Amino acid sequence: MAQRVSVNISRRNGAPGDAESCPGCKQLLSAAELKESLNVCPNCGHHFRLGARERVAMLADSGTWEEIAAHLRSADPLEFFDLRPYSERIEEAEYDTGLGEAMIAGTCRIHKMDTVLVVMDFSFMGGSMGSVVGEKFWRAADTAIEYRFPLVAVCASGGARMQEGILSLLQMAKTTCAVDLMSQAPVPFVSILTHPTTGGVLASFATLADVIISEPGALLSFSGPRVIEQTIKESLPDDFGLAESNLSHGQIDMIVPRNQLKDRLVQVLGMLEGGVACALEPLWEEEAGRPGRGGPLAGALGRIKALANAPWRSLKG
Amino acid sequence: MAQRVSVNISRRNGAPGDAESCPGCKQLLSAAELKESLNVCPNCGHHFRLGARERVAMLADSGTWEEIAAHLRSADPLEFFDLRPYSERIEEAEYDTGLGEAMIAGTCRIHKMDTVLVVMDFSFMGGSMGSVVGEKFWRAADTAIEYRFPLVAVCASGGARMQEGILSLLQMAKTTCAVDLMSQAPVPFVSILTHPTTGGVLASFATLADVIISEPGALLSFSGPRVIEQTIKESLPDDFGLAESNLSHGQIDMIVPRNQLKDRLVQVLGMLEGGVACALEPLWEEEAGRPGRGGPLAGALGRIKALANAPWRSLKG
Amino acid sequence: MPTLPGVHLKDEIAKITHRLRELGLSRQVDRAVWDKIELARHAERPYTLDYIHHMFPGFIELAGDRCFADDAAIVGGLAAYMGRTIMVIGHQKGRDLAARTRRNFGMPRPEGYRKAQRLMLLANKFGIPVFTMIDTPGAYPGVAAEERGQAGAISATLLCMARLDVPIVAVIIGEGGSGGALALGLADRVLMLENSIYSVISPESCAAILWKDSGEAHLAAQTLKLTSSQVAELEVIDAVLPEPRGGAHRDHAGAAHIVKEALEDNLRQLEALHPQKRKQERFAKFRRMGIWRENGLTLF
Amino acid sequence: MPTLPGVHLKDEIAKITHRLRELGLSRQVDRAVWDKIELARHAERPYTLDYIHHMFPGFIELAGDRCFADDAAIVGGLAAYMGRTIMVIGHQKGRDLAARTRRNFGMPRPEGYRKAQRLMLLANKFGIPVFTMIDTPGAYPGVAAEERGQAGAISATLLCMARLDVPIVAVIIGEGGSGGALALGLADRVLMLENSIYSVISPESCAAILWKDSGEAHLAAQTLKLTSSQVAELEVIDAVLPEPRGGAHRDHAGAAHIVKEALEDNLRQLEALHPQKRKQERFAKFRRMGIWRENGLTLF
Ligand SMILES: [Zn+2]
Ligand SMILES: [Zn+2]
Repeated sequence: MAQRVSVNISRRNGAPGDAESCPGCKQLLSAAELKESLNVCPNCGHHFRLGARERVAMLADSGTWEEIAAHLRSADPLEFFDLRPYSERIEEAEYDTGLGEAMIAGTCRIHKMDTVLVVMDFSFMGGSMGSVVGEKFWRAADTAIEYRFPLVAVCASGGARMQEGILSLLQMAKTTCAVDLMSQAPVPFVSILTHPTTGGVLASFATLADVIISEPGALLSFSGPRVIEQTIKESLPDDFGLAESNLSHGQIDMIVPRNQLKDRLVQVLGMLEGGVACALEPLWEEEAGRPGRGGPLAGALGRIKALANAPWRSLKG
Repeated sequence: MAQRVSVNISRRNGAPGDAESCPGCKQLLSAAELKESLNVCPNCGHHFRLGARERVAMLADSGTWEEIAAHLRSADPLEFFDLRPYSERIEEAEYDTGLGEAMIAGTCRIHKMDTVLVVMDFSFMGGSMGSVVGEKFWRAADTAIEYRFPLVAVCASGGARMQEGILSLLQMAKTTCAVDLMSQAPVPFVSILTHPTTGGVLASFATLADVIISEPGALLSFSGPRVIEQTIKESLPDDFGLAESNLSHGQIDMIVPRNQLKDRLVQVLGMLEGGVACALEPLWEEEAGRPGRGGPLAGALGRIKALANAPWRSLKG
Repeated sequence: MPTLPGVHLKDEIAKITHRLRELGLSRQVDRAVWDKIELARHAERPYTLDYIHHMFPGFIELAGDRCFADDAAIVGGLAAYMGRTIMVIGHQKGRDLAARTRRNFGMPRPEGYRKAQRLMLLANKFGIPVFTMIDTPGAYPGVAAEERGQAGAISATLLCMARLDVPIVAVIIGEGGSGGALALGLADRVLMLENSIYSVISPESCAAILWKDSGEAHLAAQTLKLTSSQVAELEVIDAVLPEPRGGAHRDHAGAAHIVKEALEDNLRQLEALHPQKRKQERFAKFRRMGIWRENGLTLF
Repeated sequence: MPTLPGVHLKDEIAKITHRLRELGLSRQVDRAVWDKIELARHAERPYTLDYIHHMFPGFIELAGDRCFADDAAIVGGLAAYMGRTIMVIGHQKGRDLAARTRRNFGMPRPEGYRKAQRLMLLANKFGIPVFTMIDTPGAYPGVAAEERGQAGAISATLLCMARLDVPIVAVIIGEGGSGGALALGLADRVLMLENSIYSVISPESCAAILWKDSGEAHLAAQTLKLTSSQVAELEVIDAVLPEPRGGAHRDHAGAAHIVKEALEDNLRQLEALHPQKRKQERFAKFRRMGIWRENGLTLF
């Protein structure tokens, strides 16, 4: 998998006032400046990484975020130890990021549209996907199906979580099954790829969305650039694996700058939702039995059903 | 469309004893020699074109061929006239080939396996597809579905029949719909591409088969080589559009020399049939109502049903 | 076409002379046909994105075949329409030199057709009706396009359309050139703008093959029956849409309005049908395509 | 992995020294793990076509993704089996230099995965069960393969397998390397030959990343838990198949016989289930994959 992606990690936990040099234009940017511009360089438009909480704050309507499965934690199933024990790495990542895992999941409203939102954070062990990420994604998908909400996945990942060995690989299969369940419903599923999205995450749910949006300049590749260079013994093209190259090669639907992302996302969701409404409207008699969606009643019923199932749902099926 | 394919027409109606030079190895081959070797050069393996009747004789078990829709004839719907009237060209083609159209269709047994077989003949106006070819293909597909026989299509075509204008183009849509009906049944559909299969035939039913077999050296391209040369102003690679190039580019399943074709075809049909039998076998209770296939009773019922529908089926639905 | 044996040149020349005289009588009709071809190819004629601009203000373009490339010769995306969503897909030509090159003169490569299939399947999943606009000289004739399966890409698109459960409306807005055009045309309703053409082959290529002289394109055009009224007579399309006075190129907004009304009309009719019934009618319609003789009767 | 701030080197060195001592005690186990890796990669180990040769005499290979190429690193086709048909698909390595190059060392490009999808859908259409054999170091890491959508090709193959109505049996016969291997492994039953490995990353790459030294591959191998018995303990596979004495490379026919019996067994069980029930169980199984802590409990 592609944990071998080399990415410059900019410290997100520095004291306010720390200045950072923009990799795009070399200009020094203050933390306050960056925060105000959603971590986009006001000078050249370079997109810095954005933490999961900041991403939620940016996308969700204020006060609407309710987290799902926040209490899940890695169990260190392999008792993995390299230069340090995995359990210690996890603790440190928790401490540094304030997150319990590399993905947070929840329900929220985006421009008043009910949505299930999952967001990955590269600062948590390189956004790698282990058992907890897979399980959180499954529960998010479950919630989307239950409430008939669309699901939006903001991806940022170096690939599978090596420290969980083969279990992390299987999260690709697990999240794929979750995507198929959403397809069957159907509930719309949109992925937003941010720098970097690679390896097992890109090769599972991230590329299985109905609509795939990327931020500008994001590295999107299955294998990391260094691995490929070692294999082909040549240096790579400048735009290797970038969102722009992926767009021209037909792999993604569009590139949207961060400051337009929320609006564009809601437009896309609205369009797909409009389609679902149309598909399920009993225009013809024979289909009248099929479950409808939308409207306050349907939403309320969905919520009641979800609550009733909650104890069962919190354990593994 | 690709009527512009340049193909050397070898006269098939020369007196017996006429010798022909092999385009592969330049050796002179007598008509008798060629006939004995299924029109394949015994020296270099070059595959000469084969007439539709000869192809049926080669594939069908002796005495099992029953033609379908043999009485269909072109109606010259555009009253088309270039250097000569279309009606006259048709008459001449009929006279020269002994065929009523560029495709013959029928039922037969191939190594004892009941099959619907359609065969195109390039000698009949370049194997072009007009209204009659489209309708014959539809009726063949209908028969395949009715009797639950597989359908085998031996293709050889320069493309659409220009002289029937837009009607010939629409035969691509018509034959595609027929393929979909076979898919729904499902009955296996195998196409055998021979030199040349181009234009509208390649871009419709020929490439929609479950398994696509080609004879060696066959030209398979949507646009003809001359058109492409004129467009790109360069000469083409030597293997342009040949079956071998199509195989390495992933467009066909296999290349089978003519003398192995019948055996290989039956193996493929047998495998696909075996699958269908498996799919329809009521292994589980809930599916027991689904129609079975195979066995003498099913065959007989199919035949009776087909006969009962015959008057209706001979007219347009 | 091969030159067939047994042709007696003297007879032929007599026939041709006679036929040419006949055609001379219909020179005016002939001129009218060529005018339409020129209108259909007019550089100022509205293209797919022009119609989208006027008909669907909130259009969201979706890109890529998820396989090889994003082909700019076919555009597609989601649009809000009649209070719901529609999937719009069409051939796209360019107006200036740069755009023409980028759009490959509206000639799609296999990835264009594969993008179209992807978008159609997305629409089908969410019950979104599909609306296609047809305007291409034909699929791109190139070595690499052939190697990547131009023929298979077209046939797969046709099959994809045959299988859709959602309503499909196609409008031929300019050049409906051969298989490359038809690939977006297996629809429940196929409409044709008055000054558009729909043909199995371009008149120039037809003349080059049959008359061995591409200068005879006018003659070929006359005999191919490719104008909207001629095509309608052959029952290949469902309706001809009148254009604004002087032609669509004089009034893009007016042309878009006409297309929009027709689209609404047809979609309303189609959505009133059960999907299964709608598909049955789609199949019955394409099954009827063609004219032939059978037992002494001409059937069509 | 980034080097994280806040690491105190002295503590670390102490911990590592301690850990290394622990590992020293288990050197014998360690050696056994590395032996298995060498067996899994053994040049004489039977490959997919060897199993096909012994198990399915009438095998008919089908080629091509209908899009870009035929990838020789994945082979597939129809075979007669238990009086009916089965679709066989597997990674294929080459034994001599020419074959290795042609098969790209068993590392598929996107078109390999797309061919696999095509064959699976064909099988599904006719109710033909799917049997996959897994044996690859991983998907090919190359610029062009990335450009043609390596990631999307793998994810689409996984989705394709999730959706199949027919039974699927997968056997890991050699190297089960990362996503490139898993792409053929979303099956109702996943079996593993005794001396095969299944891993998220090769021990060499793992060591290079975590220990900054690919020489530590033995250490990585030990800690990754990639042998058949270790993987079985993690409940990622359904069964381990014993190999002939000394390993499959010593007796191809014997190994094929073991795989064939296991395939028959599993197919019989799977075919007794209603397709819907079978799919439910497939989903339930992959839903259970993973081990995590929740409310103080460790769940798996
Ligand atoms: Zn900057
Ligand atoms: Zn020869």
